[in-house]
Amino acid sequence: MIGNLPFVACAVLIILGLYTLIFKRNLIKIVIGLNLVQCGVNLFLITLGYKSDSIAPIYTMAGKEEMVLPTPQALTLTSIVIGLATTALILSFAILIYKHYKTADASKVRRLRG
Amino acid sequence: MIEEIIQIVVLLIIIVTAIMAVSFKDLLAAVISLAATSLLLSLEFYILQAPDVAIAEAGIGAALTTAIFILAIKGTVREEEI
Amino acid sequence: MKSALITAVAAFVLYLILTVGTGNILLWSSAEIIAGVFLSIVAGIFGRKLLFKNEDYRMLDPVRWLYFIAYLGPFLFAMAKANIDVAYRVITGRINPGIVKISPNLKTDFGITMLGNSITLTPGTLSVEIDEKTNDLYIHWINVKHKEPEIEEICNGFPKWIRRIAE
Amino acid sequence: MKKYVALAALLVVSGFFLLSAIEMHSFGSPAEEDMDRYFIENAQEETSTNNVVTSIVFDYRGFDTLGEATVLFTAVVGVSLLFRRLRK
Amino acid sequence: MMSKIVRTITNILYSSILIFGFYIIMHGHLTPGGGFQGGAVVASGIALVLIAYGYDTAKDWIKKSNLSILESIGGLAFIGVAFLGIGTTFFYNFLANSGTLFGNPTVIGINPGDLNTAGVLPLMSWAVGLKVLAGLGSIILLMAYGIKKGDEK
Amino acid sequence: MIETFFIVAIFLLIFMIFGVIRIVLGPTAPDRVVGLDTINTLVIAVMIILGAAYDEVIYIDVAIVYALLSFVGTLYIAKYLEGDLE
Amino acid sequence: MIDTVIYIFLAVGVFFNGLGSFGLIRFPDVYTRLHASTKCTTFGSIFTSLGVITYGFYHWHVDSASYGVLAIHAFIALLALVITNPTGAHAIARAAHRSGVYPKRAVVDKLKEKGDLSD
Repeated sequence: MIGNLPFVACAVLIILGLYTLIFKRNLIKIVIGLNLVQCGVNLFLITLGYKSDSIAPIYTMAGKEEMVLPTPQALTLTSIVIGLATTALILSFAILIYKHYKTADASKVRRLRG
Repeated sequence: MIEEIIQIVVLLIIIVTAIMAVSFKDLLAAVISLAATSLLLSLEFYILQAPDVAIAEAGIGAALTTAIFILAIKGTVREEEI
Repeated sequence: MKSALITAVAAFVLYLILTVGTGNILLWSSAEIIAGVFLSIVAGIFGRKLLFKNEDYRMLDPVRWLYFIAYLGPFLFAMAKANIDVAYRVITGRINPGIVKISPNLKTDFGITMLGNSITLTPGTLSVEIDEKTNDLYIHWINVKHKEPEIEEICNGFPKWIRRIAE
Repeated sequence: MKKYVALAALLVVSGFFLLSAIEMHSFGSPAEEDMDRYFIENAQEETSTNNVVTSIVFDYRGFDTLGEATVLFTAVVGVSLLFRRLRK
Repeated sequence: MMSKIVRTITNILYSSILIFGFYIIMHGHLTPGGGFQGGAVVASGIALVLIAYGYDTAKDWIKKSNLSILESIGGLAFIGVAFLGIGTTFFYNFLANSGTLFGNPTVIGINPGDLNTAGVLPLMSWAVGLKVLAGLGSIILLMAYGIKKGDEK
Repeated sequence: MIETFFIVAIFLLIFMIFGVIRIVLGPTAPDRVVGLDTINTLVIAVMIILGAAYDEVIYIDVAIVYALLSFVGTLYIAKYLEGDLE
Repeated sequence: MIDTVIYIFLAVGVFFNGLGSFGLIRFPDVYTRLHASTKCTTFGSIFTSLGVITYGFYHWHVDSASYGVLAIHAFIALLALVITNPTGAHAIARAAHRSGVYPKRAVVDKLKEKGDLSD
């Protein structure tokens, strides 16, 4: 019934992020697009390792059952923290650019440079 | 079967809020939509049997990402000038 | 020093509740208890300036906690009444809103916080603004009967309870 | 003109994304890797850890975490240097 | 500075958030959690204090210099523990199942209560937890500082 | 019993759609924040329910983290709306 | 017997949650929407969580000890929810009034008459 809907959702999130990155010119909006791409990638990694009718990769009960694949989860864990750190760095650049040029529009900033 | 219905609803809400985050001209509204997206993304991780990632996304997506974006909007402008 | 110690004890109680059912010393294992003592001392040192900011230790009296538990009864009853009231208003759409002012004459921060949150959760009222100096509350009332209301009309007798608990 | 080229490129890329999402292996039955099976079967005995994800993050693939720590440190230093100009 | 109700609730919640974050770091090898998650939770607590009291008051309670020292300690401890296992390989878990410190085998179950397990994993978890909480907390304090300085000009 | 928990979760998710509608429609920014706050509460309720449905104790920790931290974001947005964020 | 109690708790919780979400659509302005959403969803979440807590304690008695941990952790989550939710509502209402959104169809507005309150 569900088919490949989760993969399609990841693709839609990444496409929305790419659209924002290409066509929007506000700096904060560009960072929002970057964040959406990151959300899509995280969801894709988790979805890739999901196995139906299985439990989380934590040994709690005595009997061993099927577990979902643990490696994508470990990669996603580092990816989330890195994403927050880079987002903060880019937003700091945006604040400084606004203070310097008095505009948050990327194309205007490019024009003012020369 | 029932779990699949839950996943379908959650994924549809995620896509709707992501579209809203892209299309709002008011950046504050876009950030609110982004917060809702990451909120429901955490629920989706929870359903996909990844509680570790769900805790990380809950702590970072719910509180810190919203906080950093709000601080950045305060440092720049609220309206998207197009 | 005293505030750090009390904060550490509160944190230790929370830690014990979180790790219940792990071993044999009552309900906890020895490793959990040792780790809990260390961690709650650290939490007490870092959180000491916040929990007892005004050096006000009157909430340590156990009688006040008994009153607090007894207060939950009328509070839950008022909360159920509130929800039926809101149900009526959601279905009929009959509202008559306004923002009114009351002066509950509570002195402590904890008391006014408890009153504000209780008011938010009970019938037809929502605390909007608080006057920092005189502790007056400005309340959004969904069904205004008088423009200068009595305290009893809004608070269901909560201030009496809270005066016993927090003052 | 430039805009239309960008739009066409976006459409092509999104078409690829959607096609590969549909043609992916079906949801809920991943291709089993030897590495994952090894982690699930041996992590509990080798590192005496109940949580397999933690054992991968801090033990089997510790270099990833080292890189992550480096990136975090760089980001903090970057933010700190950017705002130090304002102190004056 | 927000209203008195928000400030009082912050006072109550801050120590709870601290001890809960420490609980998550401590039990990272038994239940869901670990260094990243607990560090993020404690950093959110710092963000809560910052928003409730404003930058001027919060910077007296949470010193940025202390946070940078914590971050350095975390990073050095992480690399140091990794170097200790270099007799076999970098990042070798030399304490697991050795019978000494952190050397007991883990019992399968929900939080079995024996914390003296899992080898170097708890040490690394604490190192990464300190690093993440100090890093994210100082990022948010620095951004608040940048906004404030920008308004004065 | 387990089936009942799943059905309750589906109901709560459907109510979440109302919150999303409020985020989409809301004429002013405070309306949108109200929608976000409602979604927060419902997500916590769904997490507790699903934790019981999967019979996994460890999952409830996620709900505790969310309940403690979800209002930090709300507070930031509220303080921005007040206009004196420093 | 105990199943009936849990069903009743869950049904009451779902009813009030639905009512709160429906009021979010139906009411005209921010403050009345806050009334609906805060009161009803908090009350409904209390009841759904009470269902889970009852389930946990009952199975603690019958089956195994891990269900008791489930009940206790659910109780802590519920406590945090009850503490934080009205505070968030208060912050939103205050921010809305300060940002110039006044209640619609109001008979009286003492706060607007008083003017700006300085901290």
